[in-house]
Amino acid sequence: MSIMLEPNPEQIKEQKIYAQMGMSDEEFEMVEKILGRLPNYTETGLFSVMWSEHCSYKNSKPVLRKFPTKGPQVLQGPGEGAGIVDIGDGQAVVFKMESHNHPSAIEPYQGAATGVGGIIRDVFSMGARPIAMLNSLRFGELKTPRVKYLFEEVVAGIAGYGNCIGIPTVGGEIQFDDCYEGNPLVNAMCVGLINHEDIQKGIAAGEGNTVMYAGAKTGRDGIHGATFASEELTEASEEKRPAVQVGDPFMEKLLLEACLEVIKSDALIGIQDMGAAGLTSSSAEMASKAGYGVEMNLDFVPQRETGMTAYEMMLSESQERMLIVVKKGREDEIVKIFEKYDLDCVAVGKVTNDKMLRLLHKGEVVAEVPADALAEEAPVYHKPSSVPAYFTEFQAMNNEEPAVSNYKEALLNLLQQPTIASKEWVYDQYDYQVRTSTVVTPGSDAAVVRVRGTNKGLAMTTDCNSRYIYLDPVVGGKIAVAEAARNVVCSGAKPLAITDCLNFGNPENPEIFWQLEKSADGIAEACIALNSPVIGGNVSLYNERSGTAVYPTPTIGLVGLVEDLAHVTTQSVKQAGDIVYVIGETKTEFGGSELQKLVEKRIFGQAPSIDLEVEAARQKALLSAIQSGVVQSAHDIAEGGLAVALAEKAFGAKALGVEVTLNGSATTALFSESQSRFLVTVKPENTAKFEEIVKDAVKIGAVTDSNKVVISNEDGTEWISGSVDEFRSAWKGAISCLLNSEA
Amino acid sequence: MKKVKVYVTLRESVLDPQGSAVMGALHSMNYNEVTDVRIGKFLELQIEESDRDLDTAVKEMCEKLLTNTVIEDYRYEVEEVAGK
Amino acid sequence: MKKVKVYVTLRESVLDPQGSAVMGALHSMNYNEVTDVRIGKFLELQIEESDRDLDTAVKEMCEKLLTNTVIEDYRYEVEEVAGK
Amino acid sequence: MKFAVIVFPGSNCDLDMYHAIKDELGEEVEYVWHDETDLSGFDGVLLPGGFSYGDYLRCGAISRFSNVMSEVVKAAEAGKPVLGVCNGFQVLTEAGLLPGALLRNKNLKFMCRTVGLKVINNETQFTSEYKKDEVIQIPIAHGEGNYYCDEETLARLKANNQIVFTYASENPNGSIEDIAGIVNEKGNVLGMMPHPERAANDIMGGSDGLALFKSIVKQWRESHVNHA
Ligand SMILES: Nc1ncnc2c1ncn2[C@@H]1O[C@H](COP(=O)(O)OP(=O)(O)O)[C@@H](O)[C@H]1O
Ligand SMILES: [Mg+2]
Repeated sequence: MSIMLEPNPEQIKEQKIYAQMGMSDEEFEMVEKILGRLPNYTETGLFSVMWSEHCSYKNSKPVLRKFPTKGPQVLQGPGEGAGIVDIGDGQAVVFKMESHNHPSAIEPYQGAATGVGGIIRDVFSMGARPIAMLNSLRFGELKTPRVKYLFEEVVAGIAGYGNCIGIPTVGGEIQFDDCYEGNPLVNAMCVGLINHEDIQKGIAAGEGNTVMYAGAKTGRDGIHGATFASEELTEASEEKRPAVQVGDPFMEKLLLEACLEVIKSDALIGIQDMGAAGLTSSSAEMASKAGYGVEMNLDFVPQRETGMTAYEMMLSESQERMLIVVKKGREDEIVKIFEKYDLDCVAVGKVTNDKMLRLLHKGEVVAEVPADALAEEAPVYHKPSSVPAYFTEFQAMNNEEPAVSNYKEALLNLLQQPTIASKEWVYDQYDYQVRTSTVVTPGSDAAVVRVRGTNKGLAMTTDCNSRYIYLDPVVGGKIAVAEAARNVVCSGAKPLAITDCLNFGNPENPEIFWQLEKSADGIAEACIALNSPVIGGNVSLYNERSGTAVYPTPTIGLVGLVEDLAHVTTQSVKQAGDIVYVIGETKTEFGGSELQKLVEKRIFGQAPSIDLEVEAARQKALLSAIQSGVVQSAHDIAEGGLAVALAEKAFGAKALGVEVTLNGSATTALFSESQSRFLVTVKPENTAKFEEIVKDAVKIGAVTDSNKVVISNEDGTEWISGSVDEFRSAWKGAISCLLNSEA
Repeated sequence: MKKVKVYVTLRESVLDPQGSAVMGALHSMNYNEVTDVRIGKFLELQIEESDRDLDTAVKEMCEKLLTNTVIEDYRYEVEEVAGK
Repeated sequence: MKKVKVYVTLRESVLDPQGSAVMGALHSMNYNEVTDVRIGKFLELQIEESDRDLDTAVKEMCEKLLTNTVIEDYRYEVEEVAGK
Repeated sequence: MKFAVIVFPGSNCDLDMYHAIKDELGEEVEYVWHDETDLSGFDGVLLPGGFSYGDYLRCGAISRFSNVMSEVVKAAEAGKPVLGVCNGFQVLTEAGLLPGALLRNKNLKFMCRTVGLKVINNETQFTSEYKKDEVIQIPIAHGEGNYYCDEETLARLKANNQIVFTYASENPNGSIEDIAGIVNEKGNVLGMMPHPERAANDIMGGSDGLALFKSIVKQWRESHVNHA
């Protein structure tokens, strides 16, 4: 390999080499002060990755503090690999969501695949068995070959990794919008199960205990990935391609099984995955959290390439690696477990009591810095924020209906919008059944995975309508959480907690920072109202390409508890003769709606309003109706409004139809995106009981055996009438049709 | 008519999980003399005469579609083939 | 030390959907002069000197593991490489 | 009856197979790690789905060299029932216990969905509990399930009635003659791409797969009636 001479401390300062690593002048001065001397090249690297936004949250910390993170159900809030929530019987659910946006923009297959791999490691490093995956994706419109390529490869990458490792991918969401064209979003969420007594922490405690390295060898891949994730994408990003890692799901499957055996051993002190900033973040964080230090001899690090420097080893983001702390003298027991799976597990260092991260390489101390300084003491910035002009303008607008002349055509058109259309093309490629516990497979509101050995289930979903958030971040933030909760409630579950992934543009732009701040306010309020604290998440800023930011997209992942599998409810209608109810009033609200986008070709105005008290009360009522057994099917009304939701209810059923009567203005009644609404079907004999529980439910029609969707107004005028098959085929075929059409 | 053979290999620094798995298998079959395995792709294209310069066209195909230059390198050979 | 390059191709009687897909993509990019694409594997093995006869060993590896002769053919080349 | 579920590094439907046998069928079952060298204590062998050795090189190619595979061959020779599902089917073809090979799906994509299967041969020890030509609903989940064999082999498969299941309506992967599952000549080794273990409980959306396991047990009980 090339022997590159590393610049000496003076050169690093004089030539501002730290700046190329993403560190500011002030930050470099801080490092100098902390060390009481100039840092060498390796040390500069350590600080630059650990103080990147991706690892330190230096720009987003003040925002994250807004989130409620506590609740009687929360066993572990933000701060570890993943959050943990109690589900009773000594069991708990572990989950977290993470972004892999920039790598996926550059190398979509591997970017998405390694995103999946990373979040799985976060979950099993807590000691949990991963049981389900979800993902939340954003792309440009499916018009150009580039976007189609990104979309197809991202889906293939998620499938490739998840299918191979054998964790079912049970749900997610996808939106398409021009703002994501140059900077797609790829957020992956993993849900795991754990017994309380198996909960692990990433700590390096106990002087003299042994620090061990397990899993794949370290190569030069992904050096400075965390820094890369903390910058805007430019044309030059293509040049940074070596920062992209390649995933090995087979290796991760072995690592997963080995780690789940290791956590049963009382020789284990702590375990953490090597994610962003690899060996650096895992060692510094484990030491800092425990209040100890770590000394590692890099000569012992398993290496894939020859001649690697300390800098390269510490900053590599090679995948499928874990750092483990083991009681001194009991290393062999741990090594044996990894050997069974043909994995490397070697001692690389020890825990010290001096709170330093000390690195040795080829007989020399190559770095010696306080672990806390790396892990805890990154500067925190309170970025200026300012109200964007567009917001003031939009708020001043009145709610108006987009002009629609033919309602049936409009419905067909909406059903073919890729954001609304069936995502079967996508989830057909995901093994959503492996582990044979997926009770509700993709295609309904939330997925439900049973908890084997009990009669319980977990409902899970990801949601975020970024158009509403763009129009009004506070309201949009509330809606994102409320919608996620609605989906889970419709499936028969009580919301437990959320994880989030805050995908925004460049926070140095005050208007972007305003979006971030305000949407966090909205999310926080909704979390409190709906009793779903935030137990973890991830921040991804700098999602811009050539100066254009993505819509503010704080994705919400929510998990709920199904107390009895008999409560599991899906969105499809079940039986002719059942009564169709709508819950919630419909107002003229089209800001950011699918109809507005379709008709006006842009979005503007006010986001739909939401009253969190009403929302909470309605969710509670609907859930108790479901739990009392009187609800046949339930579906929330979201993008495209009531007409779309009603059609969707008919799609999953065989040879059934729906016939309903609405009132008021047709466009509003059919397509408005007013919040806090549900469509529910109930057997005729249960209507009295249902109405007693859900007081504001309104009868609008019935399930028929006509195989037709018919929507009329009160005086009998048919607004929309067509066969279910006609609507279904428009909805089902839309995405593959767009993919196959010529650019 | 030309036959173009394209060899696509993973860049040297890129992890090759397939190659490692195959090497492991060869070792367990006692072929311990094998010290490294890398797995790539091998494509054979039949190309008719056209106005386009063959080398330019093949390079374009390789860079736009056949390889992912983020992680792969390629080289190719051209052979004359008898044919219509 | 030898480098052995193994080329694995699908037998002619076996359909190659991946090859057809790549050809389709090339056509949609207007490379209509491409009339056939077949995709195979290209393996590079580093092999140290041993008591075993190299050709025998390589043939065995190919037939036992590296190819499935129901669907694939192979050929290989041996190159001398500098190195220990 | 006691089943072995073989676990290769990268198997991932081992759990599903195990629970289908234990919870739904109520028979004895144990996981057997790939380097075990004795299967004599088992009455039937199950090779589950997944991605053994990452599906690297070719699906099933590396697993077939595991220690346990020579035991699987012995079990097959001894006439014990051997069932390979999905990746298990691929391993069985690579190991030469079943003819042919599995290629990539014709659309080059992994597919997960429930498909109709037609029971072509209900006289095997795996299918006696089905009716001939019955159509059952069983999930598939694979990227390389496109069954291929040459003309000669196909003729033999037909002549010996070795084609057990075919895809009933759509052929999802391009398999020759819609083949979804075949047995060896002796009839005691079945390989199939669809996952009967995923259709063993109505809570999972159907239980059409359970009869396959019941068939195995029934046959075994009948032939072991004297031992009981
Ligand atoms: N948007 C967020 N909301 C709540 N908690 C967050 C958010 N982003 C990050 N966190 C928490 O901060 C901690 C550090 O996150 P992160 O660095 O992403 O973890 P990791 O080291 O596993 O990559 C985690 O516990 C995470 O849950
Ligand atoms: Mg992590």
